[in-house]
Amino acid sequence: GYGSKSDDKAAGSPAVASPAGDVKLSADSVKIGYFANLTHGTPLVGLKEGIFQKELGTTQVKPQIFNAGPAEIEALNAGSIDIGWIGPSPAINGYVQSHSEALKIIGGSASGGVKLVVNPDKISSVDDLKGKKIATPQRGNTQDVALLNYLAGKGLKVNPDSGAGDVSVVRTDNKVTPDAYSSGAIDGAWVPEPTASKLVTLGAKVLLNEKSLWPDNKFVITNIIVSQKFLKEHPDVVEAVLRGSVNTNAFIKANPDKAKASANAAIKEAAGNALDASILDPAWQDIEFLDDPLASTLQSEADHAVTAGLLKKPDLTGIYDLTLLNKVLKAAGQNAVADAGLGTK
Amino acid sequence: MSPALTTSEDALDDGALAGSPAVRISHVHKSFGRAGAATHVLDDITLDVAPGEFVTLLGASGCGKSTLLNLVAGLDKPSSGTIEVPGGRPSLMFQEHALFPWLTAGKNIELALRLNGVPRPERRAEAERLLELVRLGGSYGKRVHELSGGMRQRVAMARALAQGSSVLLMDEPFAALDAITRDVLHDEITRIWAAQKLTVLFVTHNVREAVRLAQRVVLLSSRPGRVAREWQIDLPQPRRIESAGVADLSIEITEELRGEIRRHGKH
Amino acid sequence: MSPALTTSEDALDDGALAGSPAVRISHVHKSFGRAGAATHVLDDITLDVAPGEFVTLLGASGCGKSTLLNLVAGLDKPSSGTIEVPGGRPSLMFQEHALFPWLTAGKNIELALRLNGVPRPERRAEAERLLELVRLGGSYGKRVHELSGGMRQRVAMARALAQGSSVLLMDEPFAALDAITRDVLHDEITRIWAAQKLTVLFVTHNVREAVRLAQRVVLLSSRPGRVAREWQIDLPQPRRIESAGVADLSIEITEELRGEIRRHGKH
Amino acid sequence: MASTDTAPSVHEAQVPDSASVEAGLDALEAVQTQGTPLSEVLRTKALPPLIALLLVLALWQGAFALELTSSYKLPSPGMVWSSLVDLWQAGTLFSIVWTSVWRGVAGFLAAVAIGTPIGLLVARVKPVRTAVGPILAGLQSLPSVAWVPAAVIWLGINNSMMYAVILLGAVPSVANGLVSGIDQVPPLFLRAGRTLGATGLANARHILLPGALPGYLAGLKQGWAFSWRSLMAAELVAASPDLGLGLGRYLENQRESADMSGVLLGIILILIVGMAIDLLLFAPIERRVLRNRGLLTTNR
Amino acid sequence: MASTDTAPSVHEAQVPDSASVEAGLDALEAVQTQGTPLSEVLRTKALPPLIALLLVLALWQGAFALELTSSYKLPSPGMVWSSLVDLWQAGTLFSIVWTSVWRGVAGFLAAVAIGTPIGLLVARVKPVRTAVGPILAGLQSLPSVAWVPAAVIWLGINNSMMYAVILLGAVPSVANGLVSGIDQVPPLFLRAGRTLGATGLANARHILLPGALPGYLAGLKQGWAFSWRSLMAAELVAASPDLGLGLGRYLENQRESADMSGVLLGIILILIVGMAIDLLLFAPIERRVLRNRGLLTTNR
Ligand SMILES: Nc1ncnc2c1ncn2[C@@H]1O[C@H](COP(=O)(O)OP(=O)(O)OP(=O)(O)O)[C@@H](O)[C@H]1O
Ligand SMILES: Nc1ncnc2c1ncn2[C@@H]1O[C@H](COP(=O)(O)OP(=O)(O)OP(=O)(O)O)[C@@H](O)[C@H]1O
Ligand SMILES: [Mg+2]
Ligand SMILES: [Mg+2]
Repeated sequence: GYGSKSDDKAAGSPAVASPAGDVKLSADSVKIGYFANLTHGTPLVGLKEGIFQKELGTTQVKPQIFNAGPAEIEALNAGSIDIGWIGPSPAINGYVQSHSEALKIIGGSASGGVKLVVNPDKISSVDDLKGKKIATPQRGNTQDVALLNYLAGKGLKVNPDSGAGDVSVVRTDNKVTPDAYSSGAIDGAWVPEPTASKLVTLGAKVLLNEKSLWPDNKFVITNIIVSQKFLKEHPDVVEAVLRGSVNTNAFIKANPDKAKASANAAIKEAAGNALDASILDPAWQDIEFLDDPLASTLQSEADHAVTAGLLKKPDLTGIYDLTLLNKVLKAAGQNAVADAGLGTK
Repeated sequence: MSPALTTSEDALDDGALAGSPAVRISHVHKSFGRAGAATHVLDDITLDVAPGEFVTLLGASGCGKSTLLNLVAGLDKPSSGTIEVPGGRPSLMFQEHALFPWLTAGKNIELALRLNGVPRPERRAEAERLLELVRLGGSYGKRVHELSGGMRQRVAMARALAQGSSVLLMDEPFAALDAITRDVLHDEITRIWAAQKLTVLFVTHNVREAVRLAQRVVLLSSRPGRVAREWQIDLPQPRRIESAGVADLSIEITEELRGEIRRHGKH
Repeated sequence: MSPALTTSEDALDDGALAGSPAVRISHVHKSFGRAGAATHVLDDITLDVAPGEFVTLLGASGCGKSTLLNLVAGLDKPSSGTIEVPGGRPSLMFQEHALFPWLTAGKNIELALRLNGVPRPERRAEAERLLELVRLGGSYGKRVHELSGGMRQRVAMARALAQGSSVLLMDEPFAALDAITRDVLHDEITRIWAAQKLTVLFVTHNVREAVRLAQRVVLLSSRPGRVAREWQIDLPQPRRIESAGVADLSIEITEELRGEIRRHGKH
Repeated sequence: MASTDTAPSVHEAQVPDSASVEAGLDALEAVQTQGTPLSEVLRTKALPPLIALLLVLALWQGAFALELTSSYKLPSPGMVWSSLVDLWQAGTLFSIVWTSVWRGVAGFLAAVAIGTPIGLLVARVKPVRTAVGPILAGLQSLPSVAWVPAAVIWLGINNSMMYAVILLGAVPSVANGLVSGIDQVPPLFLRAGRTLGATGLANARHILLPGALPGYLAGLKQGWAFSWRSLMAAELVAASPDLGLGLGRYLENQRESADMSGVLLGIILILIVGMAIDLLLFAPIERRVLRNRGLLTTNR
Repeated sequence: MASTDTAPSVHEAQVPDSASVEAGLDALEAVQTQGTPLSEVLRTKALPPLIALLLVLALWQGAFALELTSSYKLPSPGMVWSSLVDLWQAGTLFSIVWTSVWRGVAGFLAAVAIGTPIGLLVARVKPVRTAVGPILAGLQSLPSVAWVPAAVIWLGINNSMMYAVILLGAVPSVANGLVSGIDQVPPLFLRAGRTLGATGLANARHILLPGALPGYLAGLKQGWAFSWRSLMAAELVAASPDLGLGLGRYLENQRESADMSGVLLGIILILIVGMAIDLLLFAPIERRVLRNRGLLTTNR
């Protein structure tokens, strides 16, 4: 009957309420924004497992789930979230457009998880790309920049605004991309997980894994940002969240399968449906969770965007504030991370 | 009443006897509303109108004259009884002018002509002729809201004539007209009726007008409407509304009407 | 015409002389439309109606009677000239009934009472009294579309009376009524007029009706509308529409009207 | 031709052949009105929608059975049904529907309360009309998604943001509906109201609003559609426990997980809510208004 | 009270004090109609919108100058202006606007062509009404974004997908407008049409459509709003070089780069298009229809 399969409410909520409640932080609550998406595995797992809450004590976590970067940036500007996990290009845009006022990147979260997948019937090698239609999620987003940069490297010209050129770049929402692929509207896509793996289940082949283009096979896909106001007013809360993030990443590394299940459960909770194993497994495997924001790759991505004509030369100086992260890492006995000269002066 | 029937009336009577009236109303009942709270308006009306006959309907306000005309025009269904109009859908001139406000006076008439199958090149001239007939030459381009009450009625009459049906139903066509204009139109309608051999069923409140125009006057009673009495009018045409013959008969009919109304109390 | 003025008329004349007519129309012109294609409807109309006077307006169809009434009611602005109604906004009964279709007959009257400041508990009874007056007792709950043409006119008349203004403008209020009902209402309106000392400006096409009711008959000419002639009616009240006095005067006025219309050719 | 097409059979015979299709339709329409028994009501009112429903289901199942396309693109009615059963058993069905409906109705009512005076002013005060009229039209054609960033920045992600987006979508529509309703009120009624002494608010209350009611109602229906659609757009922006899970969010979630039967279920639920509001709220009011004015003589 | 509120001054003096505000408004309305000189036209037609515009700009600049919030949340009018200048200098302004306007207008015209016969059928054939009427209402309240995935699956990312989304948004609106317009046609006109012998198509052409025109026009305006909004939604979801860059896409691009002045520019451009369509297309038609029927006696 009605509600006969509803979850036990207690079982659905984070396991641990608060530790012995020794420290009381300066804020009653902290609003955290993220996507219900595999590249946001850190908050998914950390919140599900109660790792953040443990660090925050009596300070309550208020999660807010977004579909897209712009909305999350807008929410940060409006004060609807304090801390957010987000991709590099919305972080850059949010920082630059606010004249360095709105946000800081205070840590990294994930690397990798982006692939160029293509229709094997139409494209078997990079040389076949010419004249084909390749999708990216948004004009000027990380994957869009990466594709244009890659094509330029292969001598293929594309108009950055319209996407027309030797290769037609079709900017389409990740949600629509699988539909577009199966209807034949696109011949391939440069997309993050899990969209890439979804396309693979539809018969597409992976032509290229983006990380192979980067030094050490690492490039930033998810950052942690904070509103500058919140950082100034509640550094203790931010530090606690970072501690939670570092602990979560360690937890994921230590228990990959448990973390995967936990992330999938969090996705089911947020979006109502879990990912199929055929999509989840390859996607999860390709994403690396780490604390280092890989600052130098951010700078390169911005440079690529400028070269491609998608961005005016941005001044990223001061976008990072890794003091708290390094403090946390030091306490955990790990090495400090670098801000590639883009830190606060 | 003298038996001075005109030849045309003889022909009509023959037609009626031959069993082919232009309008045959048999045992018609009409009530409005749901079973419980129904208003019984018409009760067992039986009336034949011979082809070419001019019949006027008289009756108190609210007795069901318009309802009967609507039934004959096929706009409403009798609750019981049958109505036959073998000559096809009659022309009807409504009590409320019913001109289309999105068309000019002339275009209203042209629409009737068009639906009557008059070819395009002739319509304009015909519409202007009809407007001239109702003494509205030069009002072709006027919008309905730019016409006075009486002018609207006259355009509506012109439109009814444009329909070109052999049976013409008219619901108080001259109520809003001054005596002089009305006299002129009386002459016109009599002329057209005779010339085109129309069958006319004409509702009016003006007893003199009824006598002036009709070959037969039918008086309806009220609540429910029944045929109370009929008069054959044998005065020779052309008649004058001021004539003594018309006046005398009018007084007789008015008396009868007064009696009818009194019988049903205040309504 | 005999100088048998009634006392009330004496008083009226005094009032008029004292410079306080109930309606003062001075040199009013009215034309419709833009400069080039304007229709000139009213031309230099000057007319005073004394308080408590009953004036009927006669004229050919389309001569501008309704236009003049609208101007007096303040619904339209004269192109030039002035109109003064010192007693406040007059009651107006429109030529087209103008009942609100979203209200029942009774509620239409109650709305007028309400806007006239009658307190709620009295409205219902007053509305039913007024309906009774126009011989429509029992039609309180009827919707406008459920009334016959004549019934609508009578409800509109009741609503005009409900407005309770001392100046009453009526535009062919009895055009759609049978002779008997009209006679009854003639008596009623005369009674109310005398009892409530109303000032009435009354448009009609029926010359006998005009003579039956009025203290003064004003004849308008056509195209443009001008005051062609006036008659003081000195017949004693109560009058009967069939009386010889009314008939004689009517014939005289009709002749004059005919002359007016002929002078302006076919319209 | 409900009200006029009830000619006796003698007339019916004169309908020209060329219009026989229409005549057939006319005949279908000419339903007896007096003392309709229950079976008759069911036959004329319940049967046509039922047939429509069955037809759609049959076509759908047919397309599925013929394997016109793969089942993840077009799931069968049965698959959608089982999604519904899942939702039912999870106990969230009512809360999902209720969250959205409640928010939509509250926003719509607020839009009516705000849009009505605006509509009155725009319709009756000429400078306001020239100044504000086109802005209303422009606002109406501004997609709700365009407002979302601004609303989020100014108001944050909460219920007030949702209501702001709904209002911006629905108020112009309600106001425009009233304006065009008022424009259609025959001037005779306005003049009659004036002679009765109705000015200012009394005029609005007793003459303008009831006179404009049929057109206003049409505007309200469109206003509801705009409210509902704007709400769906607003729900897409962000999910948070404070906001609850509404239909728009549910649909988006299903889309994200590429669950086609869930997507279809979402669409169907949204459709059903739209239909229910129309059938339960607007249709009876509309019918009553039309009937009272004699614009509707047969019963529907 | 354009048409009725022109009482001579003697009457004016009797307006009770309590309604003085309204009376003031009335006085503002009572504009002389005959032989208005150009300066007068400018004063009454151009001035109010201009004042409204200046007022908005002043408030905006004021809010900016007072630093109610940081400039990246609320850019100044000047910043938006320079975004416009950028767009102009890049030479893409017209192509962006034109791409969307052309697509929107074409889709809207198609929606009219499809929605009109549907509206006629629904309004006049009773079984169709009971079966299809509520579905139309439901479809109307279905957000366009809900259609996009289905449209992409079946049609791909191209213009037909865009048109499909526009049609699904606008057809129900146009049809519903026509239905409510037809419902409001006084039965007297239907009966008059019938006695004139107008049946079938002739009835639709000569009586129903012209009689329903004022309500139909209101439906068309709403239909345009739906077309335009649906188009924006469709443009947001997918951009491909074949499709060109439209206004919706431009807005989304600006949003993605978190460029608030670009976002505001996008909103303003969309607003201007909506207002332009209203002022240039609908307003004159509407005015003409109303004037021809005597529903509008003064010139607006
Ligand atoms: N649609 C309706 N619903 C209910 N009652 C109606 C309807 N139409 C007419 N009636 C009633 O039927 C009666 C006759 O109306 P009808 O219009 O036929 O009168 P009439 O003889 O034409 O009167 P008049 O001379 O005043 O025009 C009236 O009492 C009226 O109230
Ligand atoms: N709004 C208008 N625009 C243009 N012309 C108008 C308008 N209103 C009235 N007219 C014209 O003014 C003249 C007088 O109209 P009015 O309605 O006053 O006549 P009337 O004397 O009341 O006639 P009737 O006895 O037929 O009702 C007519 O010729 C009419 O065409
Ligand atoms: Mg009648
Ligand atoms: Mg008149």
